[in-house]
Amino acid sequence: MAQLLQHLINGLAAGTIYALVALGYTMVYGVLKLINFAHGDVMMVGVYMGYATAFALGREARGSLVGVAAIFAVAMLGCALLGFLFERFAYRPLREKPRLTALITAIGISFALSYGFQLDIGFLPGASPRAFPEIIEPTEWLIIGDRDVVVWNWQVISFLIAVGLMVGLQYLVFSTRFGQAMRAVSWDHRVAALMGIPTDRVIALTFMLSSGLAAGAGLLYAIKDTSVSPLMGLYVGLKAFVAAVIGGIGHVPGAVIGALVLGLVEEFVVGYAASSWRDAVAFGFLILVLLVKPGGLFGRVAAEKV
Amino acid sequence: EKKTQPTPSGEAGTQAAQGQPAGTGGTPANADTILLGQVGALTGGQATFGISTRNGIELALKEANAAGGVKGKKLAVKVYDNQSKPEEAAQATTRLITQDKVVLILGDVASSNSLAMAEKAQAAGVPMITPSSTNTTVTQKGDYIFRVCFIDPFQGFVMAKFARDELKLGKVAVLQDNKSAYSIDLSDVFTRKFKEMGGMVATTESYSQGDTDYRAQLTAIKKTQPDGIYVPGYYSEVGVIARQAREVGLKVPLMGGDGWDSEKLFELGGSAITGSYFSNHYSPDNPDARVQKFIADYKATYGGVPDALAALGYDAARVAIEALQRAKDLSGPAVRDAIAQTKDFPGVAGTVTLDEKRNAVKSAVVLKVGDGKTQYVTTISP
Amino acid sequence: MSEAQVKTLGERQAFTPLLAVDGIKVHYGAIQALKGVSLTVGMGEMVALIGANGAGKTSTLRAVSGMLKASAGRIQFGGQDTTSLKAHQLVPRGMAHAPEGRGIFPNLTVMENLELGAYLRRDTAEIRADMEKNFTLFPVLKERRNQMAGTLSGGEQQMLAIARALLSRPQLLLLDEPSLGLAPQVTETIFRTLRDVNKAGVSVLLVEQNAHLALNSAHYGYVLETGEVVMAGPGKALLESAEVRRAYLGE
Amino acid sequence: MQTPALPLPESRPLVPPALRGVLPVLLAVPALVLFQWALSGSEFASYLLNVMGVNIILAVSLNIVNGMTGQFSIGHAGFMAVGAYIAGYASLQLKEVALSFLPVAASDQVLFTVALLLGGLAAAACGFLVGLPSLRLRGDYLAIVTLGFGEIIRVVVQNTDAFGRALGLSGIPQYASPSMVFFWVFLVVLAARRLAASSHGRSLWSIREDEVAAEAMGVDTTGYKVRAFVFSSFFAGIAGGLFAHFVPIINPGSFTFVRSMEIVVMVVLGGLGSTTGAVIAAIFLTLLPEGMRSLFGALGTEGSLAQRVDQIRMPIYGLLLVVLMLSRPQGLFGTREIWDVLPKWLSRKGGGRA
Amino acid sequence: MSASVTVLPTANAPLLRADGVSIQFGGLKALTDFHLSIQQGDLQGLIGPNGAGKSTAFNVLTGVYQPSQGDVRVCDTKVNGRKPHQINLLGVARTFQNIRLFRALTALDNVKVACRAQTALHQFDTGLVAKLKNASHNYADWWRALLLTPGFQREERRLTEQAEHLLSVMGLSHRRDEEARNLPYGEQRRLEIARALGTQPRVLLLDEPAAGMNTREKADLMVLIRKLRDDFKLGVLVIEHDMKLVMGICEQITVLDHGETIARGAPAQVRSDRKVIEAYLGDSYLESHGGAA
Ligand SMILES: Nc1ncnc2c1ncn2[C@@H]1O[C@H](COP(=O)(O)OP(=O)(O)OP(=O)(O)O)[C@@H](O)[C@H]1O
Ligand SMILES: Nc1ncnc2c1ncn2[C@@H]1O[C@H](COP(=O)(O)OP(=O)(O)OP(=O)(O)O)[C@@H](O)[C@H]1O
Ligand SMILES: CC(C)C[C@H](N)C(=O)O
Ligand SMILES: [Mg+2]
Ligand SMILES: [Mg+2]
Repeated sequence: MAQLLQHLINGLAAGTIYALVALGYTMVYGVLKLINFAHGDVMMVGVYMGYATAFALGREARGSLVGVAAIFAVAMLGCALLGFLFERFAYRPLREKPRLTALITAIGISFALSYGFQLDIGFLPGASPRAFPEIIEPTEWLIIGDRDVVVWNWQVISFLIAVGLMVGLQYLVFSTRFGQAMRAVSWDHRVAALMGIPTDRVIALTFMLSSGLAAGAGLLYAIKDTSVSPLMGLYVGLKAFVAAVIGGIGHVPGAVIGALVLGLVEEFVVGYAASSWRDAVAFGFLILVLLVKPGGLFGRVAAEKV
Repeated sequence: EKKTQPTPSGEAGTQAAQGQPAGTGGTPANADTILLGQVGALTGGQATFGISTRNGIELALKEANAAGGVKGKKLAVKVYDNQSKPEEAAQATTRLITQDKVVLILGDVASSNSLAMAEKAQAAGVPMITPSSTNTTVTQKGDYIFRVCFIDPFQGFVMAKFARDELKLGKVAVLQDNKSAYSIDLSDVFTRKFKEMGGMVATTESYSQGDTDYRAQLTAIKKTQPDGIYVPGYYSEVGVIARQAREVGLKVPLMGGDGWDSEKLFELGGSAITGSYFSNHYSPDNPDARVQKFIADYKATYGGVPDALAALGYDAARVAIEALQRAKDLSGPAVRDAIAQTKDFPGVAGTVTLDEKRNAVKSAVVLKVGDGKTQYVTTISP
Repeated sequence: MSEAQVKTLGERQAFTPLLAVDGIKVHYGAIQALKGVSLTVGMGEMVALIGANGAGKTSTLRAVSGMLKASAGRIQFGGQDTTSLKAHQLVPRGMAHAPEGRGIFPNLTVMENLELGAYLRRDTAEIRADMEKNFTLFPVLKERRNQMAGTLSGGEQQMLAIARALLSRPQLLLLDEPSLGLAPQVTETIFRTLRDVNKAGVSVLLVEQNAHLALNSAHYGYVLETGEVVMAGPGKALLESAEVRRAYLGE
Repeated sequence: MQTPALPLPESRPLVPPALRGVLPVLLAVPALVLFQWALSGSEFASYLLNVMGVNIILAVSLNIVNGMTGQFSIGHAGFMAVGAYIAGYASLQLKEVALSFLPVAASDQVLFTVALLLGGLAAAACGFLVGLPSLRLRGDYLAIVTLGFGEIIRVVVQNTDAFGRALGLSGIPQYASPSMVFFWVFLVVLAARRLAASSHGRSLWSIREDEVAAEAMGVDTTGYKVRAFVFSSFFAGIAGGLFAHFVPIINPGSFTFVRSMEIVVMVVLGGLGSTTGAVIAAIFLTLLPEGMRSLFGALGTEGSLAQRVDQIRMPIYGLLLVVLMLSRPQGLFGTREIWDVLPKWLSRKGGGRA
Repeated sequence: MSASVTVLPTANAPLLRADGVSIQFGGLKALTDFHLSIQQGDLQGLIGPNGAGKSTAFNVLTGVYQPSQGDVRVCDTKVNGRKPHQINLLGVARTFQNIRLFRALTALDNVKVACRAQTALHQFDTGLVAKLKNASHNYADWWRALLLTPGFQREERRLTEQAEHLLSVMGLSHRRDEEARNLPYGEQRRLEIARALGTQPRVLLLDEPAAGMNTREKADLMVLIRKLRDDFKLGVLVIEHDMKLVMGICEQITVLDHGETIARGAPAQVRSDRKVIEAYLGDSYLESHGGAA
């Protein structure tokens, strides 16, 4: 029983991270129908930005609330800028072009970032993983029995942040003018412009938001799993993408729920079945969901009137 | 010699390049350079190993050139990346052999890649020395393939013996990296030996290289209440595993193999990894002057304590150089024969004597992870 | 410039320019769709643009509303040079474009579509009132306010597009074939509405296949042929010209 | 798409109809023999050509699903893995077998072909399985299913002892030669071109253009989609089988989704639907890293930077993809073929100079 | 391999028949108790206000939607639940209200796609054996294309000729090798009809074929539709809002409103029907066309 509870907590914690990354995927996909393959790698860059900031601040400062805020701010703003640049120079010129074209530039950026960060020239960190400094001192938040079940403070913090962000995003998308504009752009950006919506700005902002979010997610991920490496974006990115699809890509709460479900599925496969089949089960689960609900759990396949 | 400091043979290298008419690829050994080749994982999942090895080899060559080279010629090495993929390794090896016409090939670390290389090197009759591929099958590819490290069956045995005899463990759990042949092999051998010695393996869990969350596996392991956990993986994952093991409340010692050896282990594992044990090729504690000089030189050039892969890269290169010196000429068979005769070669990672299976017969050391450095515990001989 | 060859039929009445298009050219890749089109729309005027398929009517509207960039020529709107402005910058200046193919958002409800028409407006109460006015013009839309716009019938979609354009309270309304696919009665209604809207002060630039209908309602008209204006004149005058009757009215 | 029109009935065909089907093959065989003879002795060129050939087969076959049919598959490496492992395993089992009525070399090639076909068929069967969801799924959802399927295949291999788990299969007889590989390249290109120009190809194009309309015009869209998957994965399996017979060891790491993405890149870069585009993109992207190696090789063999040049290739490769896509967003030839496009380019250039 | 359609027109069964068909979307009754019957040589009209359910009726007849009640029959064979391509193979072809050409294909290829379908063997039995046989046939057919068998080459030539013929019938020969998306609107409409004819239909359903055409083009279209009916021995059903066209060519007109059939009969009859005037034509139509003829 205790074990079950612990697995549940682990699964939710893993799912929380997927959720935050998946939200970024879902947003960009929502407005542009672009699978931003570089999203995970942008996250990775964000984590390294946070890492560099943490070291620049020194051991004392980085533990403080201000220090943590600074680390998050630098990483998120830095990534937002990066997202802006990518959108401006690699995606915007291709907006009127076949959709797959932008996917290929995304793949190119992904390669450039993940391989580029494996270099150890100049400021680039090199291939070996690094330990992410403990910017949030891990403490037990809840202990049940003789440490049978332990919930850590950062688990609670990440979970709250994820839920908060989800609620915030949901509000942004459905209850603000910007969200209204986002949705209009997502359905048809040419017509949206005719409504007076500055589409370029909306898309750029969405990218920045999504990239900033990725950085935040990456930092929480680094805090949770304590290590940073140039290839980290690849796996998390892939899983988060799967999560977004399970929930119905483009659907905000769907991304979060899909991610939590995926996190739990993986955890329970490892905990109660064979750990070596984890990825196969995760993807099998995805396929099953799609076969039953072709638009993901919450997405709907747009009805086409003939 | 000292004045051409940065790269003593730099001129030789550029000359070689310029000497070639444009269009012919590569720089085959010319009159005053002997060209070696290295294929290693410089990018991809195993990049850190390839880079360490490259550093070790580079250092050995620098020293050799400073000491006058081989047969009056300078040594140079061409390094190709294999992106941690065997097909790329085979391609790079073929290129080294046919385009660059190297006399000898060094590499790779991961056994899958070395196997691919071995096939090509053997077929072309170009000797190859792998510094650190421990999978048994590598040197079985033929008589041109050598290694300067021990093999997995031995390493697995070492840890099983240590766990039983020294640590007196009865029940252990195994956590292996399912993406690494090395890890699976060690885990199999360990399990077999440990059982033979009367121990019990409670459960075998696995993860994939590149994962960072092992809590599910560790929670499952915790349920079996083991006395120790054998984690034959790479340091890049092991450090994090140690932290999370402590987090879920597993306080028992962790054990591992040579994949653990890296300075980064301390950083990644923090205090969680202290008190764990792993088998290795060498100990930086070794007071031997040669070892200490190597460590000092390495620190001076690259900053940081060399790991076993750097040490083995260094050893492999030096074994190669010494053999080239002894070889009657630079032809494949001659070099092969010279390497095969390597005996009692004083490497930094132990004395190298190649047996008839072209494996180094070496003892292994067991190291204990301390605070920011390793402590030598014992040596176990075959 | 081809203006020299334009055949004009009669004088234009009281005219203060709102939109002045001067010699614009438009290319799609290698295809030149407009070869220097000039036309004007006066304050409070309803202007019709007719022409065969592929003459460049749609391209003209697109260039005017900033959906397309003209490669040459100048566009002035409300006294300002708007040649290089983008579509979204023209909306706040009082331009609304109901594009060819209607351009509704198929996956938003009718109501959401209409709200987007008023995206730039903040006068909630006024929007409500305008919305109601629209609903009396097009009662079906009220019935279907919560239906996904993509599942509306063709005619319903057309009404939605026009209603949405009106909700931005434009000075100039650009309409691309509003009668396309509409029941005769609805077409009547729409043209009646257009005349009302126009009387209330909104200028209209109308593209139509139905030359009869369009020229009948318009103060002034232009005839476009393969990217060039070939004829211009008061609507009635054009309607009576032999060329137009032959080419576009099939007589 | 401009499929060359079939000769009009009045112009007497040069080749009798009965021969037209096989003639190219008859011409290709001696050409390939010559090709092989010319290559003998250049190990590296052969290896590179093998890799290139396999990439061409992969790109051209993926183009049938992604380019012609307009479905979006990003799990091609999975089918390749099936072909590689099945064919490789078969060859390993048959290693000691020889057909007594044939000389050894010929017997090897016959067995090799059998193994290849086995691999191809196994992959085709998987293609059928993956094609089935395409009855229900569209666009990106289908894409993620293909990706998932590819990953599942990889995990299965990784957990199967007979396939050597993470270490992979080694010791597979190295039967593949550039002539054999290019024979298959030739076959896949011929098949793709003939398909594209046939009524079946037109049905595929119509699905890509408008599924509802295609269905209304009597095209069994679901059936065609599944067949496109089967056809395409058959060749991916063949490519995998060839791969297994010149790469000394195959392991799961060679068939990850990154590999699938590389193939997608080739298809898009060549121009979705363009067979010659896929061929040229595959050639270009295979030679690119090796070319960079030669280029950087000129920097010499010493010094820290020179040692690192090989690491810099991959980031540059990524950036180059971005630049290429930005400069030719429709791909090399759009949906056309080289012979539709090249004359225009040449004449434009010539005209410019005149 | 020529068509081996299992369904053949019998002496007096209509080619296409709808029997009390209804369909709903959510709560909306898009079509209620719809009856229709088309014989060879018919030229019927389907009119009604926007949103009346005309296109929906087409969609039900062609298998895009499944009726929630009632039957659709082609030559007495019930086709409820059949896929659109199967119904097409039985001889029912259509055009779309919003042009749906294969935009990147040439005009000729657009028509050839449709011609192609008729050459396939098709079996409507659902048994496993039949399915397998069908599947193996389909795969084998690809082989013929890959091997360029003489029979296949002949067939392709025949398709080309057939498609070229249809293009010339529709006056599109000069556009043979142009991509469909580059054709002017009116020609795209005609190309859609040519494509539909490629499937060798017995019944042709046209959804607003004159939309976007100017008066002159509409006049030409009227002549054309009659000619097609006669030359190809079709039954034709037209949806159209242009009364001149509908009243000018149709022999029988069905009027829908809110999914219900409110009138049916000859043009003159329908035109003066009070309900039709109220729901659809409007009084102004009466005025401008001088009331009942
Ligand atoms: N997106 C496009 N790409 C390429 N060519 C185009 C595009 N849009 C229009 N054209 C071409 O530009 C020319 C003018 O087209 P436009 O749509 O402006 O004509 P139109 O007068 O509106 O015709 P219609 O009555 O058919 O709507 C035509 O030759 C058309 O083929
Ligand atoms: N897929 C669908 N989902 C929901 N409602 C639908 C769907 N298809 C059609 N409808 C509704 O059914 C009604 C009939 O639509 P239909 O398209 O048949 O009208 P129509 O008679 O063709 O009109 P028009 O002349 O404007 O084309 C409309 O109110 C439409 O909104
Ligand atoms: C890095 C080392 C642990 C590599 C290992 N010896 C192998 O053969 O793969
Ligand atoms: Mg138009
Ligand atoms: Mg309709």
